[in-house]
Amino acid sequence: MNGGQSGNRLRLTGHVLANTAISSGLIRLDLDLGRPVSFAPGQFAMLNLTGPDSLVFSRPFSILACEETVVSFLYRVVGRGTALLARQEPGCVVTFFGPLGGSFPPPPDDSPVVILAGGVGLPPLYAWWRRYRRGEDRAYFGGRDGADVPWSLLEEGWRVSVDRLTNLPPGAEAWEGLVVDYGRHELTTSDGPRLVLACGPAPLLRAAARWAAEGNWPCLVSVEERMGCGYGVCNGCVVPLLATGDATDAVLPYATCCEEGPVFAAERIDWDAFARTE
Amino acid sequence: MNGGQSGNRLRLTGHVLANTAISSGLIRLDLDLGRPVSFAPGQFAMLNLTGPDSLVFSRPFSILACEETVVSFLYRVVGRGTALLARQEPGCVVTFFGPLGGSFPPPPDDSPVVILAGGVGLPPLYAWWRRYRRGEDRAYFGGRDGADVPWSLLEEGWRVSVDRLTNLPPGAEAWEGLVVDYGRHELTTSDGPRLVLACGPAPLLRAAARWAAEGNWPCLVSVEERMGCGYGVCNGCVVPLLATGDATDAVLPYATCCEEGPVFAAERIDWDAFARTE
Amino acid sequence: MQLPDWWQTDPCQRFTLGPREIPGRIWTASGCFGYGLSGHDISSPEFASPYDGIGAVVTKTVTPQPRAGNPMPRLAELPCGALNSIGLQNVGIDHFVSEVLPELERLGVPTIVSLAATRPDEFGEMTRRLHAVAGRYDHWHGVELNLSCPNVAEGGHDFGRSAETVAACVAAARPHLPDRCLLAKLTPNVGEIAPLAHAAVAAGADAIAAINTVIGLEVDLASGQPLLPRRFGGYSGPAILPIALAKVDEIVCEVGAAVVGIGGIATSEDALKFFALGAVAVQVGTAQLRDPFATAEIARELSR
Amino acid sequence: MQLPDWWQTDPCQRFTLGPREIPGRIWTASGCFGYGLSGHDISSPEFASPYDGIGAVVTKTVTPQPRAGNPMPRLAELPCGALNSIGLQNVGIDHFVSEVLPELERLGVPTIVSLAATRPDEFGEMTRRLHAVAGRYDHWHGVELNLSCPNVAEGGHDFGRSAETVAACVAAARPHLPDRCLLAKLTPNVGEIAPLAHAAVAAGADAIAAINTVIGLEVDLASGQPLLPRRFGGYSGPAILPIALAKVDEIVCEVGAAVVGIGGIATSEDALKFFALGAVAVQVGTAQLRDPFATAEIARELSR
Ligand SMILES: Cc1cc2nc3c(=O)[nH]c(=O)nc-3n(C[C@H](O)[C@H](O)[C@H](O)COP(=O)(O)OP(=O)(O)OC[C@H]3O[C@@H](n4cnc5c(N)ncnc54)[C@H](O)[C@@H]3O)c2cc1C
Ligand SMILES: Cc1cc2nc3c(=O)[nH]c(=O)nc-3n(C[C@H](O)[C@H](O)[C@H](O)COP(=O)(O)OP(=O)(O)OC[C@H]3O[C@@H](n4cnc5c(N)ncnc54)[C@H](O)[C@@H]3O)c2cc1C
Ligand SMILES: Cc1cc2nc3c(=O)[nH]c(=O)nc-3n(C[C@H](O)[C@H](O)[C@H](O)COP(=O)(O)O)c2cc1C
Ligand SMILES: Cc1cc2nc3c(=O)[nH]c(=O)nc-3n(C[C@H](O)[C@H](O)[C@H](O)COP(=O)(O)O)c2cc1C
Ligand code: FES
Ligand code: FES
Repeated sequence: MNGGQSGNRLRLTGHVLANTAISSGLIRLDLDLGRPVSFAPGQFAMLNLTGPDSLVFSRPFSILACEETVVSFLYRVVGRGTALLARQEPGCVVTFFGPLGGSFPPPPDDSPVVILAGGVGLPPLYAWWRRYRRGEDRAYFGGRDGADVPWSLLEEGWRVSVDRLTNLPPGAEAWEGLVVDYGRHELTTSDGPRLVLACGPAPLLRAAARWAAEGNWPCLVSVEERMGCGYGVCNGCVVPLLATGDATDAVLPYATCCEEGPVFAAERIDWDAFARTE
Repeated sequence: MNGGQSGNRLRLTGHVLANTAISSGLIRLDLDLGRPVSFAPGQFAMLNLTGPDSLVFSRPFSILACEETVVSFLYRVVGRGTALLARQEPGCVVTFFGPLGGSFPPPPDDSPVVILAGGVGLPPLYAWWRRYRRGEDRAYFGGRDGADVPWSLLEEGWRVSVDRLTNLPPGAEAWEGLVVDYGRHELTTSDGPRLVLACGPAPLLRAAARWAAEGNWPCLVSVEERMGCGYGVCNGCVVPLLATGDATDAVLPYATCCEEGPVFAAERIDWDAFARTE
Repeated sequence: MQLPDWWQTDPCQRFTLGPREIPGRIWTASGCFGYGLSGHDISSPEFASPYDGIGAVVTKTVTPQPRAGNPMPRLAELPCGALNSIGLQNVGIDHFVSEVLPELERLGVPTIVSLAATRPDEFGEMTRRLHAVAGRYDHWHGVELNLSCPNVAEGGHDFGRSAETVAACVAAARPHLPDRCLLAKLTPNVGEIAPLAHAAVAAGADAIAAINTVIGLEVDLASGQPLLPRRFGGYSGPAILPIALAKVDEIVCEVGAAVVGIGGIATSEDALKFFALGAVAVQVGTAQLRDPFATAEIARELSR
Repeated sequence: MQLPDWWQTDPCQRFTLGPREIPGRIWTASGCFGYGLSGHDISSPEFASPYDGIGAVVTKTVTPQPRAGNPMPRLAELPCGALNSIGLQNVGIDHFVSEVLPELERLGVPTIVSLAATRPDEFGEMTRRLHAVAGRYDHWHGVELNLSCPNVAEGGHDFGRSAETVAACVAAARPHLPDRCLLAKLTPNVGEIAPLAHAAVAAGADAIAAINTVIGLEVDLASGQPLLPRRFGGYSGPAILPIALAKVDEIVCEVGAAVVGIGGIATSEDALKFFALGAVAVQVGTAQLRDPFATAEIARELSR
C-alpha cells in the first residue's frame, strides 16, 4: 500500500552467520543468502527452519538491514518458533522468503518526520532512519529498561525511553516513560505538520495514531497480524479498515497485512475492531 | 515366559555417557541411570527422547550390559527413531523403562548350548554368554561383512560368519556364509541334544528353528514385533502361537511379545502367520 | 506448568458422576492400560506406582465372548500420532468377571469396565453379570459402553453411529447399574456427535466419553499398499486433540451433558483444554502407552 | 526421494478428466494460493516461478456475492497442523468473472474455479456465468464445487453432508460445463463419505475432491476460551493426512470414482500415498502457504 514491492519476492535458503543477543531481550540474526537482496524499510520476510524443526507456518520478521548477501533481523523470543530460531547456530539453514509487503515511504519534502519504535518494532524504522534521515527528523525508541535497549543500533541520534530507568549502561541517556509520551513531551502539535511513522506493540500504535490525530498530522503505522503465508494468498492476516465509501471497501472491510500492509495510514484502520492479543 | 521378571520394572531418566559406532553399522549406547539396575539376558528396555524429539511410541532395545548405574545397548539406525537416537550426544537425556519381558534361561545341566546371533540380535546372547558360558557351549555371530562385526564384543570365544568376506580387520577370522550354516557346518545333530538360543532377523530365527527341529533339539528364539507400550497393556505386539489344545490358547492364539516374550520356544510359534517385514 | 487462574479444581479429589463417587478426574483410557493389572511392579523415582493420583482405570474393552483380535501389524506410528487395529482382543466377560475383576479389587484399582457387543441385549446381559457380583467390588465404579470401536467387523463403529442404537444399548445397561455410573463412549466418525450424545443421555447415561479413535489410513510406500491388514485403523495421539476438543465442545454446548474428554492428551496443558470446555474428567490413551506414568504425571501437575 | 517401482506416471503430463485435458496432476488447493495471481513476481534459485510443473490452481472459493469473511484471529498454528476460520472471504462471482478470470488467462494459469453457494440454483447460475464467457478462456479447465467449507454460517459444511444436496448442486452445475471438468469437493466431517461421492458422480461430477478441512478447536489456556471467535475452525496440514487417505480409500474402493486427493500433503511421499490408493491427482494446501514453491517441488520430485 505504501511504498509497494521493491523488485521480486525471492524464496532463498540462508545460512546463519550470527544469531546473538544484542540486548537482554533482543537477538540479532544475520543470514547469508548467497546473493544480494534489496529491500525498502518496513518490508519483511517469512523465515522458517528445515527438517523436523520446520514450522507449519513460516514466521514474519521485519528486515533490519541488507549488506551485500547478508540480511539481518532483530527479534525477541515469544513462543515456539522464536525459541527454535534462537537455537540456530552459525551454519544452520533458515529459509527466507522476501522481501514482502509494502514499506514506509521516503520522507516528504514539506514536513519533518517523527519516528516512534517500540521493542521489536525497531527494524523498519532503523532501516528508514539509516536510509532517509534528515536534520529535522526525530527518532524515538522505547524499551523495557536500560538492558533491553539495543544501544549499538541507536547511535545516530536516536532518543531512548524506557519503562523503568534501571540497568542503564554508563554514559547512556534515557527518558523514563512511554515512547509516545517522550515524543509528546518534546514536540508540540502546534509547530506545524509532521509525518509520524510508528512500529511496535499495538498500544504504541494506538497511542501514536491518537497523538497524530490531535495535531492533524499524517501517521503511518506498521501492524502485526498472525500470518499463514506472507504473500497474500490465504487471507489469514487481515486488518480491519474503516469504510471509505468506495464500493469494494464496503463489502470487504479487511486488507491483508502481508500484501496491502504491513504499513497502513493510521486513519484507515478500524482501531476498535483491531483487537490484538497484546 | 522364559526366565520371567527379574525384579521391578523401572521408569528412569538416563543421561548419555557414550553413543558411538563400534562397527560400520552398530552403535553402542551407554546410559547412566543414576542408580544400579539388574537384568536377565534377553530382557529389553523401552527408550525414548524428550522434548520436541520425543517419539509417539518408545522404542524397544535389548539390554547389552549393566555395570553399576550404566546400562548399555547396541543398535543399528533403521528409521526415524534410531536416527534421532544416534544424534544424542553425551549429556543428552534418554528415558529408560525396563528391564522388560522375559529372558533366555540359564544353561541346562544336561546339554551344551548353541548361540546364534545375527546383527543387532547380539545383545541378549552377548549378555547370556558373558554370564553363563561353559566350555562345551558355542556362540556364533553373523554380520554383513568384516567391518559390520563388533569385534570388541566378540573376544571370548565367539565364532563369526559374514555374508561377504570383505573388510576383515588384520588377524580376525570369519566364515563366509549365514550364521546358521556355520553352526550346521560345525555341529551335527547326531551328537546328542543341544539347546539352541537364537536372536536376530526373522530369517535367522526361522532357519534356527528348522535346524533345531531336524535334530529334535529344544530351541528358544527372541522375536521382534512393533511395540506400543512394552509393558503388556496395548496388545499391539502379539506373536502368533500354534494352538496347544488348551482352552484359552484356542481363542487367543496370540501372545504379547513384550510381556510373554520376547523369548519363545520356537515350536510354539506359528511361523506361517509370523509375517514380518524383513 | 503455571496453572491458569480459572483452574481451581483438585483433580485428585472424589467427585460425583451419576449415582457414584469417583476417586478422581484423570483416568487412563480403554485399551491403553490393559485391564489395569499391569502397573503394580512398575516404579519410578517420582512415583510409587503408575496408579498415583489416577481417578479411574477404564479397562480394555470386554466382549461377550473372548476375541483373538486382528492380525499383525496392529500398530503404525505416524509423525503426530498412531494408528491401531487391535481388534478388541480380550478375554471375554466370563474370564473377566471370574479372574480379572477380583484381582482389580484385591489391588484396589479404581475401575470402570469397558464393554462392547453387537446387540443391545448383550450389553444388558454383560452388565447384569457385573451387577450380580457388585456387592463384592468396592473399587468397581462403573461401566463405559464402547459404542465406537472402528476395528471390528461387526458392530463397532457403524454400530454406534445411529442414535437409536446408542439409546438401545444405554437403556439395556442402565437397569443393572443402580449404584454405578454409566458412560457411553461415542465415535467421532460422524457428522454430528450431539444427537448421539443426546440419545445416550436421554436413555440414562450419566456421562459421555468422547472421543474414540478417528478413522485413518497409512500407506506403505514401497508396496503402495495400506500398512495395516484391514487397510484403515484408529488414529489417536496428539494429532487428534483439536478434533476431540471440537467434539467435546459440541456435546457440552448442544447437549449440556457431563463429558469425559479423551483424545490426544499428552500433557497437563492438553488435559486443561478439555476442562476449559467443561469436561468433568479426562482420559489418557496413547501417551499412557509411551510412558506408564503419563497419567499419574498429569494428575500431579494439575493438582492445586 | 527414491521413487517406488509402482510409480511410473509423469505427473506433469496432460491427463483426461471428464471432458477436459488437465495439464498435470499436482495442483494447489483452494484457499491456499489465492486466486492464482500472486505467484508471478516470486522466484527462487531452483524454480522460475511457483507455477512450474503445477497442473492446476484451484482458486479461492468464489460465492454469488462478495464476502467479508470472519473476524480475526483467523488462524491458529497447532503442533502438527493449523486451524483456519477465513470464512470464505472473496470478491464474489461478478468481480471474479470481470477482473480475475481475464488476468488468469493473460498469465496462462491453468485454473479450476472453486465455487460455493447456499442453494443449488446458485451453483447453476454461477457456472452459467462462467459458461457464457468460456470461449475466451483456454486456461480455465473446470469448476470445483466447494460443498464442504466448515467456516460459514449458512450453507457450508452442514450443507454438503446430505447426498440429496450434493446431487442437486452437481446437477445444477453440470449442464453449463459441457467441455470443462466438474469436481465436487466433499467434507470429511461425515460418518461415510462414499454415499456423498456416489451421489456426486451419479449427478454428473467427473471427479471427487477430498478432503476439505476437519472440524477442530483450539483453546487459549490463559482465558480458557476457544482461540477462534467462532470456536471451531478447519483443521489442515500433516495431522490430517491419515484421515484424508482413509476417506480417499473409501471413495475409491466403494464408489470407484476418480478422486483428487487433498489433505496434509507436505512432501512428495505424502502425495504418492494418495496416488498409491488410486487418486488421479492431488492438491497441496497448507504446505503451499508455508512455501510458495511447495507444490512445484512436489511436482518436480515425482516426475519420472
Ligand atoms: C509484518 C511483521 C513483522 C514482524 N517483525 C518482527 C520483528 O522484526 N521482530 C520480532 O521479534 N517480531 C516481529 N514480528 C512478530 C513475529 O512474527 C512473532 O513474534 C513471531 O511470529 C512469534 O512466533 P512464535 O512461534 O515464537 O510465537 P507463538 O506465539 O508460538 O506463535 C503462534 C502463532 O502466532 C503467530 N504470532 C505470535 N505472535 C505474533 C505477532 N506478534 N505477530 C504476528 N504473528 C504472531 C506466530 O507467527 C504463529 O503463527 C513481526 C510480525 C509481523 C506480522
Ligand atoms: C524386544 C526387542 C528388542 C530389540 N532389540 C534391539 C537391539 O538391541 N538393537 C536394535 O538395533 N534393535 C533392536 N530392536 C529393534 C528396534 O526396536 C527397532 O530397530 C526400532 O524400533 C526402529 O525404530 P525406528 O524409529 O528407527 O524405525 P522406524 O521403522 O521408523 O519405526 C517405525 C515403527 O516401527 C517399529 N519398528 C521398526 N522396526 C522394528 C523392529 N525391527 N522391531 C520392532 N519394532 C520395529 C518402531 O518401533 C516404530 O514404532 C528390538 C526390537 C524388539 C521388539
Ligand atoms: C492401542 C489402542 C487400543 C485401544 N483400545 C480401545 C478399546 O479397547 N476400547 C476403547 O473404547 N477404546 C480403545 N482405544 C481408544 C482409546 O481409548 C482412546 O479413545 C483413543 O486412543 C484417543 O485417545 P488418545 O489420543 O489419548 O489415545 C484404544 C486406543 C489405542 C491406541
Ligand atoms: C487458510 C485456508 C483457506 C482455505 N480456503 C478454502 C476455500 O476457500 N475453499 C475450499 O474448498 N477449501 C479451502 N481450504 C481447504 C483446503 O483447500 C484443503 O482442502 C485443506 O486445507 C486440506 O488440505 P491441506 O492439509 O493440504 O491444507 C482452505 C484451507 C486453508 C488452510
Ligand atoms: S498471511 Fe496469508 S494473506 Fe497475509
Ligand atoms: S507392546 Fe503393548 S502389549 Fe506389547
